[in-house]
Amino acid sequence: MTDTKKTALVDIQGVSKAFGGVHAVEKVTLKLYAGEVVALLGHNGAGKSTLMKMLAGAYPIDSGDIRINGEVARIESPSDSQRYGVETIYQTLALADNLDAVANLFLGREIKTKWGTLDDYAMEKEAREVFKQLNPNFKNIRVPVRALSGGQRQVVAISRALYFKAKALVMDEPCAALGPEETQMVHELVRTLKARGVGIFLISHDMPDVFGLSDRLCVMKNGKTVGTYKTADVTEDEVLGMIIAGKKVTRLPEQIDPA
Amino acid sequence: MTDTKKTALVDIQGVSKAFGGVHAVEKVTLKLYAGEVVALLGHNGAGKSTLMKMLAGAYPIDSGDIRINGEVARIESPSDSQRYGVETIYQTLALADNLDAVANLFLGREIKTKWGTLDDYAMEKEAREVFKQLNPNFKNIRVPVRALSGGQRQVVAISRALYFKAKALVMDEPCAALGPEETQMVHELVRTLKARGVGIFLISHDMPDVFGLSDRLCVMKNGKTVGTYKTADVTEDEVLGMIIAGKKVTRLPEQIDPA
Amino acid sequence: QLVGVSWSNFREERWTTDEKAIKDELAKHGASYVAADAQASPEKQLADIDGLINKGAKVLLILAQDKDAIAPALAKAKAKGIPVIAYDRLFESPEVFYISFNNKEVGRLQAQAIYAAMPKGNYAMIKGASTDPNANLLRGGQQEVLEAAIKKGDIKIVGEEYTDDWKPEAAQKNMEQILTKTGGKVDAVVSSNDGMAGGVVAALSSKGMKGVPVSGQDGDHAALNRVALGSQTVSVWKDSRELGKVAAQVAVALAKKEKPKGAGVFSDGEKKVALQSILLKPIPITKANLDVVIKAGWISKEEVCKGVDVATGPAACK
Amino acid sequence: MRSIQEKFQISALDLRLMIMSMVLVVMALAFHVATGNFLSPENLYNIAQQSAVVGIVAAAIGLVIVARQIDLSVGSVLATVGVAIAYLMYSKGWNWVPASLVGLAISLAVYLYQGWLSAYLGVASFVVTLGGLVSFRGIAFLFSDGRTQPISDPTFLLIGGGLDGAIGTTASWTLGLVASLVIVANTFSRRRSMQSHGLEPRPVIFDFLISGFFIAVVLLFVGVMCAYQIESKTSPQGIPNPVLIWAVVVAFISFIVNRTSFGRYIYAIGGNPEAANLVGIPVRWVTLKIYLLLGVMTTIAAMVAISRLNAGTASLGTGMELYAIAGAVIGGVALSGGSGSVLGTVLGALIIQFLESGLLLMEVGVGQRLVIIGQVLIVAVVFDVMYRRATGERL
Amino acid sequence: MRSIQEKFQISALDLRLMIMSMVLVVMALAFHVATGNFLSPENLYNIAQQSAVVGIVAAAIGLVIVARQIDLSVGSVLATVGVAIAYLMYSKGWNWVPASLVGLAISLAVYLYQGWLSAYLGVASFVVTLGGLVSFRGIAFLFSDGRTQPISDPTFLLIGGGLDGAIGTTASWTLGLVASLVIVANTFSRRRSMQSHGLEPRPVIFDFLISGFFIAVVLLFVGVMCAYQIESKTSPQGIPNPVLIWAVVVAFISFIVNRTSFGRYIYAIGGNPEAANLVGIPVRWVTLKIYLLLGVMTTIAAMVAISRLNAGTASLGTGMELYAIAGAVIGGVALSGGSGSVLGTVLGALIIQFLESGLLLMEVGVGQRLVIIGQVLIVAVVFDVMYRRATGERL
Ligand SMILES: Nc1ncnc2c1ncn2[C@@H]1O[C@H](COP(=O)(O)OP(=O)(O)OP(=O)(O)O)[C@@H](O)[C@H]1O
Ligand SMILES: Nc1ncnc2c1ncn2[C@@H]1O[C@H](COP(=O)(O)OP(=O)(O)OP(=O)(O)O)[C@@H](O)[C@H]1O
Ligand SMILES: O[C@@H]1[C@@H](O)[C@H](O)OC[C@H]1O
Ligand SMILES: [Mg+2]
Ligand SMILES: [Mg+2]
Repeated sequence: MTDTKKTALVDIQGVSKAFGGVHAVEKVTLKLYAGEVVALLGHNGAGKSTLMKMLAGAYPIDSGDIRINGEVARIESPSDSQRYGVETIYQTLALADNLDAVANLFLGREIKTKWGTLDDYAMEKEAREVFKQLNPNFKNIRVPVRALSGGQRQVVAISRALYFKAKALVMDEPCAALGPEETQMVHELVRTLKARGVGIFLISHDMPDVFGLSDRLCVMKNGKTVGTYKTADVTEDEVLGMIIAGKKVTRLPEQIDPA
Repeated sequence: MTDTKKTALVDIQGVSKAFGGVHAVEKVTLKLYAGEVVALLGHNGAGKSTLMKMLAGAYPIDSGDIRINGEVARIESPSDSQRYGVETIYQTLALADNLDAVANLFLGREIKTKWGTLDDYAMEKEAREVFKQLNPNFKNIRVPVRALSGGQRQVVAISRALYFKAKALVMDEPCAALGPEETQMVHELVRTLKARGVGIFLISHDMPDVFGLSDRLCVMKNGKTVGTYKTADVTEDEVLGMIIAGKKVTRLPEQIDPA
Repeated sequence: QLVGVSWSNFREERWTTDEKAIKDELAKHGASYVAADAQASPEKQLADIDGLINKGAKVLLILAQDKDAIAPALAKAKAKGIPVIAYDRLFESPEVFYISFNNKEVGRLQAQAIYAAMPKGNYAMIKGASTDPNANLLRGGQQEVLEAAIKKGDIKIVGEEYTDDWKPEAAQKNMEQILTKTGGKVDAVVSSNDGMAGGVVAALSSKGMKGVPVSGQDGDHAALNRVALGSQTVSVWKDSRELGKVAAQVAVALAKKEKPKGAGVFSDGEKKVALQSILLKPIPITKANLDVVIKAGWISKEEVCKGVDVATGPAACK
Repeated sequence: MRSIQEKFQISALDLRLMIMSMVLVVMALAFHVATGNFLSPENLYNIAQQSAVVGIVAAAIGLVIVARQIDLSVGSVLATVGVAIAYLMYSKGWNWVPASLVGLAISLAVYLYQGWLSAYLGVASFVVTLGGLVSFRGIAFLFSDGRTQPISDPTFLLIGGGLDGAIGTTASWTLGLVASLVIVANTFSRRRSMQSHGLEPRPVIFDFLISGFFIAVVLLFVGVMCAYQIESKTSPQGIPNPVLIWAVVVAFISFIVNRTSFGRYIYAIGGNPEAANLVGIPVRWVTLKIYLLLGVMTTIAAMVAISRLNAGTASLGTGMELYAIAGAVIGGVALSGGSGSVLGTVLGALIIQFLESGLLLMEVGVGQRLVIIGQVLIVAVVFDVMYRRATGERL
Repeated sequence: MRSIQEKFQISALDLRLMIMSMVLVVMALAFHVATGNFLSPENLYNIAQQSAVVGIVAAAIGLVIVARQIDLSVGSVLATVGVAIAYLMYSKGWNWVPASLVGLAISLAVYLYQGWLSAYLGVASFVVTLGGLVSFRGIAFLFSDGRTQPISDPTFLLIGGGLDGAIGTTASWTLGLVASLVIVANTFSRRRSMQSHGLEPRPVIFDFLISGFFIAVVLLFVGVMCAYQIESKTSPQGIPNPVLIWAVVVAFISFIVNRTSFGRYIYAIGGNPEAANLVGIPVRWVTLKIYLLLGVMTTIAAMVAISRLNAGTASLGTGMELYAIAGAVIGGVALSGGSGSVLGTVLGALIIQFLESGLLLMEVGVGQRLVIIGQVLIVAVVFDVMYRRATGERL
């Protein structure tokens, strides 16, 4: 099963992380292929965010390896991870509250004029377009993001990750604060990206999201994986059983790689 | 219609609030009766949180009145609001990141020993019980909440509001970060509270939540109310139409007070 | 014999010279030296003295930051039977041995030299730190000399400022403001030490005012050079090598419970307490007697005469 | 490492204190080897006494910093209060008690004003107290007209230590034993309380070791103080009064921090002022109270300071703000607010004084001495930082 | 009020600057009424010159504070660098250029060290630079052996102003005009750029008023500087060199802040260091660069300072850290990081100097003067706070 011809875009191998006595992530193995959406589920505190933060370079890995395109990746900081083509939407959003939405969108990768100085208006123009795609009501993009509503902030964070062409995308509960319209737009975006060959890790507690978008799903409990399956093969009840009781689905083989 | 014998628990009358040029809330009128759940919906940035923050005493009201049990309430600070029996779960959670979950749970209303000193162990014991109700996996309650997962933090915030017997409860997207099991438990809690006669404002983007829990629902768009209806009378599509296009449901009368 | 020295601070240039003189002289007598720097804090000076006593000092030499706040240290020394020398700055307590230059006298010499150069006109007085008792002693001496001329109306004091911590930059700013206030009508400046004189001269020269008499004290090398160049009139030289040497000798004598040679009685302080004392004579150094400092080996001729035009310069530079 | 910490429920705070204590011990040993008499009772007695004024202020200013405020004015206020008390006693012939009460009133008025500006009006405390740093120095100067006000009242002089300003051996040992008993009683009552609430206390042996350690420190300290005898006196000194006062202040502030809601609110405000407000804490009033508490402690510190100096001078406490803040920060109080402990400020104040004393005894030149003091201050904190990095703690 | 602000797109920052300018104007008028010659060209010329050293340092330290760091060592470093340059020139007979370069190297080394400790090792910058405050004062002392190092090189002395240290009327007016042209060109290019990106620029009249205001300030300043003539000279002074240097420094730092990613990262780090890191900004490296920039500016400030004083002394810049930080904070830099502007630091430095000069001219006694300075510092900020409260801004 583990021997497919394609190499995985992201290959997480036996990765662990402990905070003091808390084993947040324990020997987790998970793969992501290009053009695939893998959902990551689990109870609160199961270790989903921690696992993804290691991929994003926000936490150092205690043990285990992450391979990207088949090679062991040295991810020691978020910019390392970005260099490997991984973009991350953090659950905490990671916005500089004192800067406006435009500045946040381009933070770390500003548009420059031909003299190498910041091109504020070019950025503003681009930003307006990007935000419009997700939330047409979002107009106050020139005030500090501290003054934005919860959903508007999340729109900024999502736009950040989408704007920069990623090979792999980590979305940690991207729709948690979004309204129905905005959520719909994010769904469409995910489909577009998938079609373009981007691999996506999607953390979500929302079953419709998971079943509507993901190709495979992986459930975690107390830091360990319960199982990884093709989304189409399992039922919502089986997934809930895995999340809550940690019950593996025995009628099916696990699906470590896509079919 | 507006003339019922019971007086409303909370009666928001023509309340407005602007931030600079942004009219976040404009002349909103809304009532909440004891034992009732009123859902508040709207696109991101519609003004839901701002409206509730005025009720909670976090923002001063620009114009309009809030009556509690029929009398105009002077709410100038969060503690005023608490004194009127209103508890609020903020979208931003409002936790002191440097304190642990126990300290946060009791913050502002600590349990004291007979000498008036803090009774840490009594608080710890109570806290364990409260948290267990919402998330059985939540054990590290003695580390700073900064180190908790998104959902664990939300559990702390919810517990805060539930622990102190409120007459009216404001829940601003309480389940946004919660897993399915935790969400289920919150639903049950809402029902219990409702049965006890507590009035609840529930802000949520999740249609199943709204339809499963609320008696009436109110939709906001760009700071104004689109309409207020009995939840049982409207369909999900009608609600989405109100949220996205601001389309009033004309086939029904508005339901400013419960039937 | 261990001699403990408690310095109030090392901000003025002279103290390094004093220190070296004391060290050298003690070495000659086979005594050793231990010191502390209170960094201008009376509290720290107390702690320092505790430390020196603990270290086993047999005699204490104290340059007091605050003449009154030094009392607890004296009490402690007395309890331990350790003799105390008041170095340069006076504090009045009967057991104390006072070694200094007469500060009033320094003030007088400064004023005399300026008065000689400019017997009539507008005077600016740049005083020392308001926290240093010497500042008022100096100002007092200056007043004695100028009093008559002021009464007569020959001299008018158009500006008078204390200087935060004797800082040259502060003196410079104060001088600039006095010049603004008077529209540049200042004919002479009585500055209480050389560091501040430096600030004053910088302020004057930036207004193109040359030849205004300026005083100072300490014989700072930079100041002596200014005297040679003509931008400063006088630096009252207190040969601190001599002061240090005498102090060291007295310290050694006291440690051996001997009576120091050449001691007189001083009772001219605020409280008129009679003290054993040795007072050295300060010498005003002007263009005319620059050779005195050179001959004394205080400073080299090159340093004094740096940048001086040999033709028009003072005799000492010829 | 971390799992041991977890197992024995040592908090990050305790660990930090242990590291600082270790730094202190290492410094003491190093200085003793270098000078031969650093660890003499006399020197330790001196150091304890010399640290008291800064220590008292540091303990209170620690709370201010925990609440995300700062106080730069403390040295100047100390001078104003000190000069006022000394002035009333010396120039007006008042008894020390009413004079000190007036000093307290002045201090409270000053901090009421500054606290009101920062807490209620919302002016950054840095600006308010920077203004205060300048203004109150001026007021101290005006009070005394720049003149030092000597103090001779023998009772008042006891406050500052000095020849007779210590409590003697009997009282010292009694106090030491009482303190030890309190520690034991505390540990027991904590265990009982945990059990009665159905929580499992940590292993007995561990509680035993911890309280044993603290008792040992207390008794050792008393022992040293009782080993120092001034030559001209017939009996040893015992605990000097300034240190006793410092200890009472620290115990009092510890109590506030650990056992009262007020203390908890200080930390909550420091951690997230907005959340504290939303939760219903009267943020401004709590902040004002912190300033008033600082006012009380500053008065006490001023009394000790002028009594030690036998005089009130307008230059009293110059630069003390930096020392006090440094003491707090070195002891683990974060300038960004929300974390720190009172015991830490004690260690911080001691580290600073160890350094100054040790270097004095070592006969280094003025310039070199400054260079070393500055760098060792940094090193004292580097240990702590490196340890935390090694264990992966992200504070 | 707020809706006007919204309409004309005046940022909160601009408003803050306007209020501070108003405070400055009111102070100037009040002092002029009280003294009769505060607004004389001579006095304004003096003030401009006296503010330059603190102003240069405040501009750079403002950036440090925006990034949530602090620097207490700047006065001591200034002394070390100043003494080193003066020593090389006076005692070693070096030319001023190599001497200054060595000074720069020292300053960079010092800040590399301090920056490394804070940014890479993670020691709180307060502790690092407090250590530096003590250590580098010691090093300045060692360098000079406690002696004043006079400076006589006539070229070098031009840097500090003085008799011939101004650029004269022709050059001043030329510069004033060039600056005005730059302002106009800037406004135009901004409008063009907005239009080309399909954004609607604000009303022309408004741009006109704003740039008109700035041009008026520039020309007025040049006019005043050109109105001052030293009696013994044949022509008026024009802009003094220290002020010119200050202006260049401010322009340079403004450019960094507004036009480069480096500048933007400084604000992002100050606003939320964790987010900045997650977003891929090399937080530590950016922080280190800020310190190095401060190192360059400190060298420049040191050169101006010793040139103005005609000497390097070990006590140079004592207490300057507080003045520089105060200048930045009064000018609107928040100590909690993430907000502030360079122009604000200019106003802050000027407010402080206005006060000192004005009070000196008024011949108030030392004590009173301190009291007033302290309180006016607070008042300067109170206006701003009250205004923001009235408009409901929550910063
Ligand atoms: N403190 C503030 N300062 C300025 N503008 C604000 C502030 N708080 C909210 N706003 C603005 O007011 C509007 C309403 O915000 P609010 O948070 O009430 O929206 P919401 O309906 O809760 O949205 P969401 O579903 O995203 O949480 C938004 O446009 C927001 O940008
Ligand atoms: N920085 C940290 N320090 C200490 N413990 C941490 C830290 N971050 C996370 N943890 C702990 O690790 C565990 C896993 O947390 P994580 O955030 O990965 O959960 P999650 O699966 O993302 O949960 P949620 O659905 O609530 O977001 C939790 O018990 C949490 O308390
Ligand atoms: O020599 C002077 C000394 O007497 C005084 O006390 O302090 C300043 C010095 O210049
Ligand atoms: Mg998570
Ligand atoms: Mg909201």
